[in-house]
Amino acid sequence: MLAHLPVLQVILPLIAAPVCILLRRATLVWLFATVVCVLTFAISVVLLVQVMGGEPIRYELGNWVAPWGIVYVVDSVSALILVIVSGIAAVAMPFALRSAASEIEPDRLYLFYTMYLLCLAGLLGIAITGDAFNLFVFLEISSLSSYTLISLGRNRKALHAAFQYLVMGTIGATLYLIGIGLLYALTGTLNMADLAVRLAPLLDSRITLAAFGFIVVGLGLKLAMFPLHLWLPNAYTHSPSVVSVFLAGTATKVSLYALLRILYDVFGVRFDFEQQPMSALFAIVAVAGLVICSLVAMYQQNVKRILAFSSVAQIGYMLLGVAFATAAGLQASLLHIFNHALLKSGLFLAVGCLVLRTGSSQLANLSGIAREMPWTMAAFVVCGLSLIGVPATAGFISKWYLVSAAIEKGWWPFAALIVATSLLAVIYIWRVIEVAYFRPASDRPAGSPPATEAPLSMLVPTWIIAAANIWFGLDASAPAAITARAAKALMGAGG
Amino acid sequence: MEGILNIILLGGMAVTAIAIAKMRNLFVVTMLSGIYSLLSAGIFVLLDAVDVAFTEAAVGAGITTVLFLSTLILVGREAKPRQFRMQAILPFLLVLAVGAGLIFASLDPNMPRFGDPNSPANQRLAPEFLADSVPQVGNEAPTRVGIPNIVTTTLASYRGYDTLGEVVVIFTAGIAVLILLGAARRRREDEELEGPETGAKPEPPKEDSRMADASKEAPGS
Amino acid sequence: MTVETLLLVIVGLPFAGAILILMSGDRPNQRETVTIVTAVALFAAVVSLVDRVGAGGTASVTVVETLPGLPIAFSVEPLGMMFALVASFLWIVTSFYAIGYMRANEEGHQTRFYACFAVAIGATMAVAFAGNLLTMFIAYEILTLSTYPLVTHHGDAKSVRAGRTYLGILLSTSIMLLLTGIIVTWILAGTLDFRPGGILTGKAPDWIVIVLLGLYMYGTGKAALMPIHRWLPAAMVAPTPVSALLHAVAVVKTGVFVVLKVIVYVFGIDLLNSSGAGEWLMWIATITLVTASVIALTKNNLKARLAYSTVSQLAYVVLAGALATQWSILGGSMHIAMHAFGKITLFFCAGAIYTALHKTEISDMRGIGRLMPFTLIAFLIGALSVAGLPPGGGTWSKWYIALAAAETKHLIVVAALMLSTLLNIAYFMPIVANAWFVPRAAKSVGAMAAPVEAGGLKEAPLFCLIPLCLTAAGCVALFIFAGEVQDFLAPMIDGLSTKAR
Amino acid sequence: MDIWGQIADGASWALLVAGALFCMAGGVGILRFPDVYTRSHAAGVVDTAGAILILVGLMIQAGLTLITVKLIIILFFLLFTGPAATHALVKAALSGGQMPLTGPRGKGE
Amino acid sequence: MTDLIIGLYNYWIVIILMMVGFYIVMSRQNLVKSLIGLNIFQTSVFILYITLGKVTGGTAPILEKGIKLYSNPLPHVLILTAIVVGVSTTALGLALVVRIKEAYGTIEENEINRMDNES
Amino acid sequence: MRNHLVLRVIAKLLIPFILVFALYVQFHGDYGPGGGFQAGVIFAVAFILYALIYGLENARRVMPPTWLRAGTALGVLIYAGTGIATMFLGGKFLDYSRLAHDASHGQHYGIIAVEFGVGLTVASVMVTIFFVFAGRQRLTDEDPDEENGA
Amino acid sequence: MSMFAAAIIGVVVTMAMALLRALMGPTIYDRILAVNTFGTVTVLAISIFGFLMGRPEFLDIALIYALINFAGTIAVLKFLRYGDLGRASAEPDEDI
Repeated sequence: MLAHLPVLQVILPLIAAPVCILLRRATLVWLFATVVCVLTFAISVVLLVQVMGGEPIRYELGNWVAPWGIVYVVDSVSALILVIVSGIAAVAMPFALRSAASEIEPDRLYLFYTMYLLCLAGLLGIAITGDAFNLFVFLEISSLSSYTLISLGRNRKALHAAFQYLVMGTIGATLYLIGIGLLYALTGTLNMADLAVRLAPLLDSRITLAAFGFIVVGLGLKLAMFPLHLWLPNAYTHSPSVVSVFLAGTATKVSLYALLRILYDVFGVRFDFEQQPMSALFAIVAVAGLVICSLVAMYQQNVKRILAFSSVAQIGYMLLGVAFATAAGLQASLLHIFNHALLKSGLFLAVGCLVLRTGSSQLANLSGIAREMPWTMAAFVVCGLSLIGVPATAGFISKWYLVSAAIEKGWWPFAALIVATSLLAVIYIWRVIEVAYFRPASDRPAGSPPATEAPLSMLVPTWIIAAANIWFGLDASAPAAITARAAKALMGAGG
Repeated sequence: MEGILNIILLGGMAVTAIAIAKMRNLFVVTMLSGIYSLLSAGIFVLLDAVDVAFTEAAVGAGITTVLFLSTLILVGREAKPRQFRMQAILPFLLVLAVGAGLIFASLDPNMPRFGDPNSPANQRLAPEFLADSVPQVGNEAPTRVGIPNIVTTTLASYRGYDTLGEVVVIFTAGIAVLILLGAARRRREDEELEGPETGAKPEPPKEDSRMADASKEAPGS
Repeated sequence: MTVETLLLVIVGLPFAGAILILMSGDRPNQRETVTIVTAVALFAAVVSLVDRVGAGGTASVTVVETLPGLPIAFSVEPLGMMFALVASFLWIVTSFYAIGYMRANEEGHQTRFYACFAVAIGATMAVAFAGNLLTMFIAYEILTLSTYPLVTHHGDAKSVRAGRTYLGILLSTSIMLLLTGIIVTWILAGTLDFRPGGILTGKAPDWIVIVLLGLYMYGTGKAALMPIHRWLPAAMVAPTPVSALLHAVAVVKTGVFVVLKVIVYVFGIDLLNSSGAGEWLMWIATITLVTASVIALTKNNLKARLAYSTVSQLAYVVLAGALATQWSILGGSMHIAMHAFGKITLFFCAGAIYTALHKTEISDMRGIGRLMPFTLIAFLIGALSVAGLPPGGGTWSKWYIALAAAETKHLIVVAALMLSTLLNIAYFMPIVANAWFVPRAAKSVGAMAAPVEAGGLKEAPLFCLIPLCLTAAGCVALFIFAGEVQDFLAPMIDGLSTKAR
Repeated sequence: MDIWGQIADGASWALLVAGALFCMAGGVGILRFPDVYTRSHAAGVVDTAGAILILVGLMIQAGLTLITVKLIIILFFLLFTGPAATHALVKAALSGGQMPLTGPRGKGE
Repeated sequence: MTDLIIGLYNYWIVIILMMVGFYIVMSRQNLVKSLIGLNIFQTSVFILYITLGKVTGGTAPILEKGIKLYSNPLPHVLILTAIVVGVSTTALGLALVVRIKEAYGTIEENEINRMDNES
Repeated sequence: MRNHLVLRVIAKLLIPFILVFALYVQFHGDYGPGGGFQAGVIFAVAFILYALIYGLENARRVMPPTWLRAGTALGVLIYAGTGIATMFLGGKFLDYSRLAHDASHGQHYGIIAVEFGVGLTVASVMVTIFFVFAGRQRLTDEDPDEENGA
Repeated sequence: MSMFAAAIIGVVVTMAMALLRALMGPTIYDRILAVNTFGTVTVLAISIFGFLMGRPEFLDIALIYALINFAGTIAVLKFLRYGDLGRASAEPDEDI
């Protein structure tokens, strides 16, 4: 069965989803889904270990040889993403038991878990596939399920946010499809490796350039690259807490991964950064996103919204690393994908606890909440510090690598900028901490019920993530080794 | 003959699309999009994509129209007129950018001409599919599926995994609609929660917090 | 227990204490017992470390390898040991004082206070024994964050604003400048370890060294070099024990400690001299120390005056580093200890006056010497020490710094030092003089007629009084036993330069 | 057989062309007639006469095969859909307030 | 020139359709119309793909004796999948529209935005 | 002319025929245009027609939503299950060649199974969606003040 | 030119005219009428096209068009008549 792990990775949640429909009982479904998520995580870890120990794993679906059939490729990059996605899914599941039950009607709960598994399967499928069109299919599975998951928020704004996301997401996917179509017109193939080979002599073609543009913009929409991020804040703000946790930790990262895959494995480094000014473009987009969204985040009144804008800003860091066009920069980006997944899902987990007990994520409702929910807020602080990039937290490691990469590249102003924008993060995270710790509970709007500490089933996942933030801040050798290898693999693949 | 039909039908599609853009009555728009679907299905037939035409007819003209009608009953038929705003410039520019990108690509000499049998797309993988002789891993001789309809073969076997994905997509859509609208009784939480701030209802506290009141401790006690 | 374990215990002890304090949150007596016990245990541990290692010994321990070549590690060297000794001793004293002060003034959030205090001390220990720049940076940031709740202790708008200034300046300078400097160092030198003689020699051109020095000096916001000294006066809103922590025990001392440590172990004084990087720093330090003294003179609020005095005194240490001779480093290192004792005495006195009489403005303090004789005597000793006059320990440290300035023929600096001493006298002595020799204004008598006790004394509680007497005695002791301190630091001074001797 | 084939071809020709002409005539009517009621007459021509003629023409070409069966079914569908739709539409138009241009108020067609 | 017009005719139409569809979506008016715009947008991509697979003189890729030249089946397969994705998206979008109408009382984008901003 | 009567009669005639046609498309998909997806849609159209003519309640009685839900899930499971089965037979996922001794036959069986899964899911989902939408209308209609959505 | 080509031209011209009417309106009813005719004509066109291409088994497509057209028309009519697709048209004295 070990040889089938790549496909089981995706198929397991995929099959589990319809089984959930048949099971129907919410608790039963939850239990089943949790087991599936944990198993999926276990598989991804095994895959990662296998990949780190040797060559990339290829799995031909239907046993058809690669350019004709669809092939799964697990290398260090995709294995890392798989671990992130399935790990966060697994951690969020226990959390969902109470959180989802409080935000979603009981008779829809089993459908919710079904959707969750589908979304997981879709994201995993994107991360593992070696076929450009198969990527589109799984992109759509994950997108459709995330639209639905987001729309389950109890505020009516969730519906509108989901609809906007649906429109933007579909446009993004369709633009991607156009790009792939143009590449297909040019080369007649869909397999990424084959595309790279056959595209190599055609890099000067305008079609290549147009396809490149469409794919970058299309995936840029999905990953909320700066001017294309408009769907994200609303979507993350109004969705149910668990969904925010899961999507914030994984969705944009998987899309970014897809973009990296295409950029490095299909077009190749030479095309991206020598023929095309991608460095400059990404740098501009990244910096603009970083600065503007950080500033906007400072003025939000809703914690989830603060975090959502911060997510867009953080994507700027990831793109900045890519913009350096060096292995070090890429490694920094990948590290930040990993670390940001940890810290942002941790933050959303903590907010989920707050929402469960106070019914709101408005700042005004959280005055002095730290006294009633000390553990939750402590986790929030840990993850918040990680977001800022305070040493001994995971976020610091990625900042460290980013700054090193910037300096190594000689882009001093960017190094300064990375550091300066961390300070903006200080401000918006600190606003929350200040309200929660240093304002009296009497500042809350009248009629707010008293809160108590979140239940263990939610605290434990939150603290697992918070502890992971510290652990990977203290001992980052494992992620550093994996990302170093992954970055080398990506850079090498393009020649 | 085919070329002429192709031109007429495609022209018809363009005209229909523009008309849809201008219409405000949603019912009419739905009807026109039905025509649009029929036209595109016609083109698919012309371009030898019978399976696609089959699907487009069934889905585009059939199911989608019925769905739109069902929706219109619930949301009303008339779209409100829009006065011109400066913001309307931005989408227009975006649209122009997308169009320009495609025109830019299309003018490349590498862009395969209509029906060109030697285009890369028709030379790379298609021959093996059409000859029904695609190699399998570890097999010396290519495996034959032996079904005449190559589209079915490709769909279900060579790229069977895509189709599994497709089934899952439609499954997802079904579940999604169930979640969104499949209520046994009418729910009112949307209406209830129209206030300025909403969210989940907090659970009532189960027990008094041990650390609830650290601030009131008396010093020196 | 091996030395390595002891080192870890020293760093870990305050954190463990903090957790225990949190756990005994609703039982004040137990909480404060825990604080005192931890403090005493910590001091004992540091002393035993000094005992074990001896003045010249070294030891190091790696906790975890964060990244390849970048461990979180602790090591022992004389400067750090001295700093740890001072800080851990003063923690005991401050704890007693805090118990008295906090109870007497009925402050809230006391559990948070003690816990954060313990964490801050733990971070200080970690800074003192940090084996490399990364570890030091992490500890530095923990210190910043753990003291934020202390600064905003009262939670009112004013203290929140002060807290924001505090956090904003310290975090932003440390992240923007210090971190950048560390990363640049890492890229240039390939290591972040502290090594005698520095790690940058021959690794970078002079202009980079100059820039780098700027990054470190201004990155270490806790050293309060002008113009980033704003946080220090702002933080005066906090309760007095916190001010003591900020000014004497941990925070600013950490700042200047980092400055010295970086100069000694990262740059090396040879590099500093050869590259000319010390030159501009010297001028800035000089300007800071004079300007801050002048500002101090204009303040009527006692704590504000003390705060600017601290800014000025810190500049001495930075100046000592900038002069970069063996004498100056010796003087600077000693000044850390000297100023710590002197300034903590002054703050304790200020707090005692506030506790007993609820006075904060200097102009209101006329004639209180009769009411609080012990406090005022302690104040006098502290002031003398800070000003650098016998019988205060500060005499020696200032002497060495001035000697170094003269040795390097910076006569203007020598003059500035003289001027500063005069200014010190000018802003401290009137307080003492007024308290003893000017009769109380009738208005203020009326205001405090009731609490005056039978014997005419109105001292602060014993918990406050004893610590301040102790520290005052410490000032005198340091004056007398300055030679021991010098011997203690000798190994470091010997290792300073490869050229000299 | 040959002669029958030619006759069949001839018949098909005639039927197909006639059907096409009917369709076009109906199309012209749909386009040119003044109001919805008159246009519905023209549409009826396409729906019935055009469809019947063309499909029968095709049936002759197909002979007695499955194809003819399918064609019959198609015809059946068209024949049912067209008039029913036209009828209902006219009713709806009437109740929707559309006045016929001339003549008395009719009951649909 | 004729080559550019006739040889690429399908692409031109595809581009027009794409722009029209995209414009309908981007002008953010009625939600139902947005969905129809999305449909048009997607259909244009379908035509692009299918055009790529057409071989002049070829016939539908259903093997039959005596026929040599077939069109390329691969784009057909891809587009079948894409159509399904399209209809799924439409169904989900319509369900959302219905819910939005129930919650907001309108399906005009600008009115909804206004209501969102008010609360 | 009572059209509804005519409609009902015709529908009664037509619907079985449509179902047969759907089956034809389903299993003739190997030889002509069509396949699981198209067949599923036609199947769904038959039920939609039934619902349109006989009303939603009756249609629900004929095809209970629970069955539909099960059908949706089963279709996917059949598809994926075929793949899993090939895995247990020693092949890779979806390697139908393992389903019979002869690769070609195996492929054929596999495709039939898989297409059946597609058809089942598509038909169930399409009918479900229509039922849900149409059902929503009834709920709304009974509550006239919902019209303004307040 | 074969007879199929001749027929298909006529049919396509009709399609164009119906399309024009559908676009021009002016009333909803005109459009529905045109759409309906358009559907019918498309079915015819596809049927003929199968013969034209020599592969009349594609008639399946025409068949499904007709079927869909039928169902679609009923849906539209119910929409216009009742504004409700789920209602049974069984009430007495009702005609469609």
